Amino acid sequence: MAKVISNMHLNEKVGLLEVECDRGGKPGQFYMLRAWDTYPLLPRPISIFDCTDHSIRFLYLVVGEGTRRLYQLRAGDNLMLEGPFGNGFPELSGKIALIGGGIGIAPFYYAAKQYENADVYLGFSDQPYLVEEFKQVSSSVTVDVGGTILDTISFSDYDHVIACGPEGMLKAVQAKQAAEQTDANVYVSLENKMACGVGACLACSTKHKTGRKKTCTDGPVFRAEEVSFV
Amino acid sequence: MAKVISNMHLNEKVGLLEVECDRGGKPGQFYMLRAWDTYPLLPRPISIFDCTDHSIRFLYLVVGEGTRRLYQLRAGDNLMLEGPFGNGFPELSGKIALIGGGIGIAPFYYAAKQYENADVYLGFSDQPYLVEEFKQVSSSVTVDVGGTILDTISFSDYDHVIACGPEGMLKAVQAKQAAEQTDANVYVSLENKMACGVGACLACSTKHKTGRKKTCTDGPVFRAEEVSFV
Amino acid sequence: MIDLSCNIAGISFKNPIVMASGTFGFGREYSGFYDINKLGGFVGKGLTLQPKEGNNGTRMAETAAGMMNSIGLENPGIHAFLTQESAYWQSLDTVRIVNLGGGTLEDYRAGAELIQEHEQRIRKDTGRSSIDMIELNISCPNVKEGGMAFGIQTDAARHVVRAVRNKTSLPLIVKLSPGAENLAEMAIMCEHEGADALSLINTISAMKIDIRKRKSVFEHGYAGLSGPAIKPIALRMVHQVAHAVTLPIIGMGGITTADDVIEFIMAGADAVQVGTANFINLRTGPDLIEGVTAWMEQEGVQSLDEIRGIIS
Amino acid sequence: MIDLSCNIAGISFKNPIVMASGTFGFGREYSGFYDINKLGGFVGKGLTLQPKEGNNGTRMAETAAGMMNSIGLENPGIHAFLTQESAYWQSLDTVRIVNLGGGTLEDYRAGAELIQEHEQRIRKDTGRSSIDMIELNISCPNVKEGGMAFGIQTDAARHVVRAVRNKTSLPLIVKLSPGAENLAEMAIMCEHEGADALSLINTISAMKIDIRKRKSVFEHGYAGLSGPAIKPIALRMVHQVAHAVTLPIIGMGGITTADDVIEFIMAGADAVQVGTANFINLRTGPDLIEGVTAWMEQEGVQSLDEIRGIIS
Ligand SMILES: Cc1cc2nc3c(=O)[nH]c(=O)nc-3n(C[C@H](O)[C@H](O)[C@H](O)COP(=O)(O)OP(=O)(O)OC[C@H]3O[C@@H](n4cnc5c(N)ncnc54)[C@H](O)[C@@H]3O)c2cc1C
Ligand SMILES: Cc1cc2nc3c(=O)[nH]c(=O)nc-3n(C[C@H](O)[C@H](O)[C@H](O)COP(=O)(O)OP(=O)(O)OC[C@H]3O[C@@H](n4cnc5c(N)ncnc54)[C@H](O)[C@@H]3O)c2cc1C
Ligand SMILES: Cc1cc2nc3c(=O)[nH]c(=O)nc-3n(C[C@H](O)[C@H](O)[C@H](O)COP(=O)(O)O)c2cc1C
Ligand SMILES: Cc1cc2nc3c(=O)[nH]c(=O)nc-3n(C[C@H](O)[C@H](O)[C@H](O)COP(=O)(O)O)c2cc1C
Ligand code: FES
Ligand code: FES
Repeated sequence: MAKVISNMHLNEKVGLLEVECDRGGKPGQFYMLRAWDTYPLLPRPISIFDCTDHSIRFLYLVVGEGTRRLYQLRAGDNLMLEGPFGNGFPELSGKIALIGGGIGIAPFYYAAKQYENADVYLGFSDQPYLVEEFKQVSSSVTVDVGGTILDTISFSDYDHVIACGPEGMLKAVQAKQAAEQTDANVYVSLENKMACGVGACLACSTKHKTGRKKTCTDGPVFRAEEVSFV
Repeated sequence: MAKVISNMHLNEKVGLLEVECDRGGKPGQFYMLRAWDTYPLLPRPISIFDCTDHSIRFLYLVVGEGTRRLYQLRAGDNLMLEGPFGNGFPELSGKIALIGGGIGIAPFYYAAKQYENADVYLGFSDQPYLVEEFKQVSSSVTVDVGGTILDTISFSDYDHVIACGPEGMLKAVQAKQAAEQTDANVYVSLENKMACGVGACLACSTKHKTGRKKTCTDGPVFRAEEVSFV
Repeated sequence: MIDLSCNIAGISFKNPIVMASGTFGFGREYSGFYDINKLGGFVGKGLTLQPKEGNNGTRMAETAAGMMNSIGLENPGIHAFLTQESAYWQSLDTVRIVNLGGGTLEDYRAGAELIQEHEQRIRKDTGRSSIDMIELNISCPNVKEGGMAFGIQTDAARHVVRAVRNKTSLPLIVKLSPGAENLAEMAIMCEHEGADALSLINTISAMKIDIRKRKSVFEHGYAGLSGPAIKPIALRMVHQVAHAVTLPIIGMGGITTADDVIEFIMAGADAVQVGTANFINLRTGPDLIEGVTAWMEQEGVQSLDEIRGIIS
Repeated sequence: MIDLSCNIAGISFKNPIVMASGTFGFGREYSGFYDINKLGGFVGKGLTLQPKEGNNGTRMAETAAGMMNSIGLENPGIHAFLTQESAYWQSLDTVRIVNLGGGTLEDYRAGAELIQEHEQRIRKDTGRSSIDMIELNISCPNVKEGGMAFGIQTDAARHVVRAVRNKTSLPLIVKLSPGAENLAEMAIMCEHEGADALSLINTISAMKIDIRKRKSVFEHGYAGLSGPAIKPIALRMVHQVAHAVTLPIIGMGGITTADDVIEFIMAGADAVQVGTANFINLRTGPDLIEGVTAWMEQEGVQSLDEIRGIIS
């Protein structure tokens, strides 16, 4: 059980939830959240947006029943929290690009705070949010609204590229990596439906070029070239 | 949809809910309440405690999931409300005894307001509540805590007796009626599990000496001598 | 123009929303809340030749996203029904379906005969019908006398379907039980025996124990499970049966939203029935009609034929 | 002193809480969260002779109070399992059960043989066991190759049970499918063929349609339903089977609370398995053990024998 510290509504669909929790985690890791009794049945995986010694923040987009309930939380409410789960982003040095599409920007605030030299690219379909906050953790924040954020980036300018966003965007990242024939290490963070979150159920298992991988424990962060998108 | 005006917690298990509603009703009638999306599945039958042209009050005891959710409602929340349902108490004149056991006191506040000459008997298992309010609508309010309220009453002193409470109490009422060989008309208000509330499903059908009756539409108020308790 | 209508066994329905047997009384019960003539149709409470008191004890209990019932076919008997409800049913402008249950083969046969004679006479005398179709319930799991056995084994069911088919000229829907040993085989048998349509599923046999009393909650041990909990199972069975026969199918089991209706139609149902959802929201009938219409508008679907059975 | 232990086919369980196949990995996955040696036991992910990639596309979807899965028996194959997990399983102090699946009779037979040989050798070499029991899964609804057929018809199942029984000296649990045409008959057959215990139910075949895409959500059309939604059905089936045979029974299907466990025991189960609830709360195992203990204390029940099968 964890207590809600605050739940800020950034717009009608996006919220930033802060909860009491001292379990921390690495950038790119996620928690399983449950803010309801019986419906929906399962907890929901949400990335760490930011964390301190005694609190974690989650940035979420309302897409269905579970996230709708997150949106309704008020300060003082309780929720169940398990984690941190997943491999998280690798420790990297050199020049890094962090590319978030839509709610896929969520893990990159904490990441930008930790990497020394990371440029942040944020792609929004309409109203952008949290841009000022991102500017406080990265000296280079590029925002695109309604276009394709990928077009503004050359992977070859970077040693490492990490992308998170809708599957279409991640496919485009893979294609771009191939097209640019870049030396940059390109990573993607996947979002598969999960049940257990701990590697026990194989609900999140997906095809990779080296065989099947579990997104929850082998990932969610993978080398882009290894993923087999269908 | 109806809006919650207030929800007063009388103790840790009992609440008094006031909602906006102009559908009114007679004493002894009930509404089907639903203050949740999907769980529990069905609405819950709750008697009219009191009503005005634009609001209804419900007195409820928390016994399970549905009533627990009623308890959590806050002013401004929405709930679904269908009714009024059921026959309600008959129109009576003469001397009337209204006997409530536990949460069975709920329908008698509104009833005492409407009957000219009604004595109210309230049986509580521990802490009594709302006694002062009852005194404002009846000149004779007898309270029993932890005992058997029935023992303090002689049915023969009345033209009409109406009882509502746990099944054990209603059986005792029936037995007392027979034992006293009284001329008083004795009524009981039954609480059967209900699904539809409108006479369509037969979930609430119970044996009476004159055949099966639906508690939701033929009742919930019946002549005591006609009920076949099992 | 969006067209919600459908035709099953020569009977035309304004829309595919039909209220399920046992959850809609004989229609009257909901007529105070909305105009039930808006519905595609409704099925009356299950009837038997003799009046039935039904089961004692607890008749209803909730489960996770479902409910169990053990009404035990309480009903006034066919004769009383025909006497009391005929005039009301005649006054209605929606498809009126009688649900016929029974304990023995002879009950079923005699019941069908009674309905047939009554309907023939009334049509002759008044020029108007009171009953459009018969739904044969071979699957009520609550009756001790053997009602269940008919729904389980194809050969046992065959006798009932044949007997009733021989006694009625009304379009005959056979209502299948999810407890059938072999559902596809059962459906094919019904087709062979001259059923005009199939409906499914009836409730699923289930159990609940009161651990405090150390007793089954229901008098007969088991009771029938319905509601959203069973929807994925019902949908699978409708899909299976739709692929086994060419008969029209009325699908049901847990339908509560317009999306649920569309799922059943896509799985191959011609129309749907709605039971437990009436208890969740007594205006479910008109809400679903509105919801399906809205979905069709939004998706540019003119007729449900465009999506019916689209799932291979 | 409250005694939670039970004995099934000569194997003693500390308590009746066993984690179900496919929901508990090979045990390791939950060992970081609590001491899994507290459990009565656990069943590993279903194994087949050859490694299996499992199904493509969506593998999981939620339903009202339930979930559907179509994992398709992804597993490393029996050989890899034995190589990789034996040492870990040997180190555990809880009942370790292998779940054996298969596409053909020959797969089952060869799989059972492989396990038998390995276990014999390891016991001889180290003096310690790694596997306590085999649970034979004749009922996985997700495998196209025929895994389902075995679970449905008694005669088809008989061959598998017999083949595996002949190849193993480990206690043999047969896991029944809710899709069996005749569950009681299936159970009796297993008893005749020398099974040591029965477990039930596996997931129920179900369907979900993505109405926007106009496609089944799952690659193979149907998928298996589990979770609280199916509990009343599972409980009824456990009760039915407990009355058909004298074999010990491990009941499952939707168990999430201690009260659920008690219901299954009262219906006749010797122990229970818990699947989907692990996903709802990953500490469900210890929570249930605590909950059942608390219930027994409160009710003055010293041993579960006092209430086992108390429902007639
Ligand atoms: C590792 C990981 C990290 C994530 N981080 C975030 C984050 O920081 N912020 C955020 O807003 N979202 C994040 N998501 C996506 C988020 O989990 C889903 O949007 C959410 O589960 C949807 O639940 P729902 O009940 O609102 O929607 P519904 O559509 O009602 O959910 C139905 C089912 O689909 C699953 N589901 C639906 N969409 C997704 C999805 N995109 N990914 C995984 N499962 C899904 C749900 O878990 C549920 O089982 C993350 C997903 C993963 C796997
Ligand atoms: C005509 C009528 C009037 C009522 N008036 C009041 C009232 O004014 N105040 C009040 O507190 N209670 C009243 N009750 C009882 C109230 O309906 C139940 O306490 C309530 O339904 C319990 O729901 P739950 O989810 O909290 O409990 P649960 O025990 O979780 O309910 C489980 C199931 O049992 C049913 N149920 C449980 N207890 C009862 C009961 N005593 N009567 C009917 N169904 C029950 C529920 O509807 C539900 O289906 C009335 C009941 C009836 C029939
Ligand atoms: C209270 C109740 C009574 C029922 N009575 C009958 C009946 O008399 N005859 C019948 O064929 N089906 C009966 N049924 C089954 C329903 O018609 C329907 O097949 C089943 O409930 C599944 O649909 P649902 O999930 O929409 O309720 C009854 C169901 C309920 C809940
Ligand atoms: C994700 C998942 C995977 C499963 N895999 C297997 C399996 O490999 N072998 C098996 O016999 N049962 C398998 N099952 C069935 C469960 O063991 C159990 O029988 C079923 O889920 C019902 O129990 P529950 O409602 O507690 O989950 C699986 C269930 C789930 C949810
Ligand atoms: S979510 Fe269960 S294995 Fe990944
Ligand atoms: S509750 Fe349905 S008939 Fe009374």
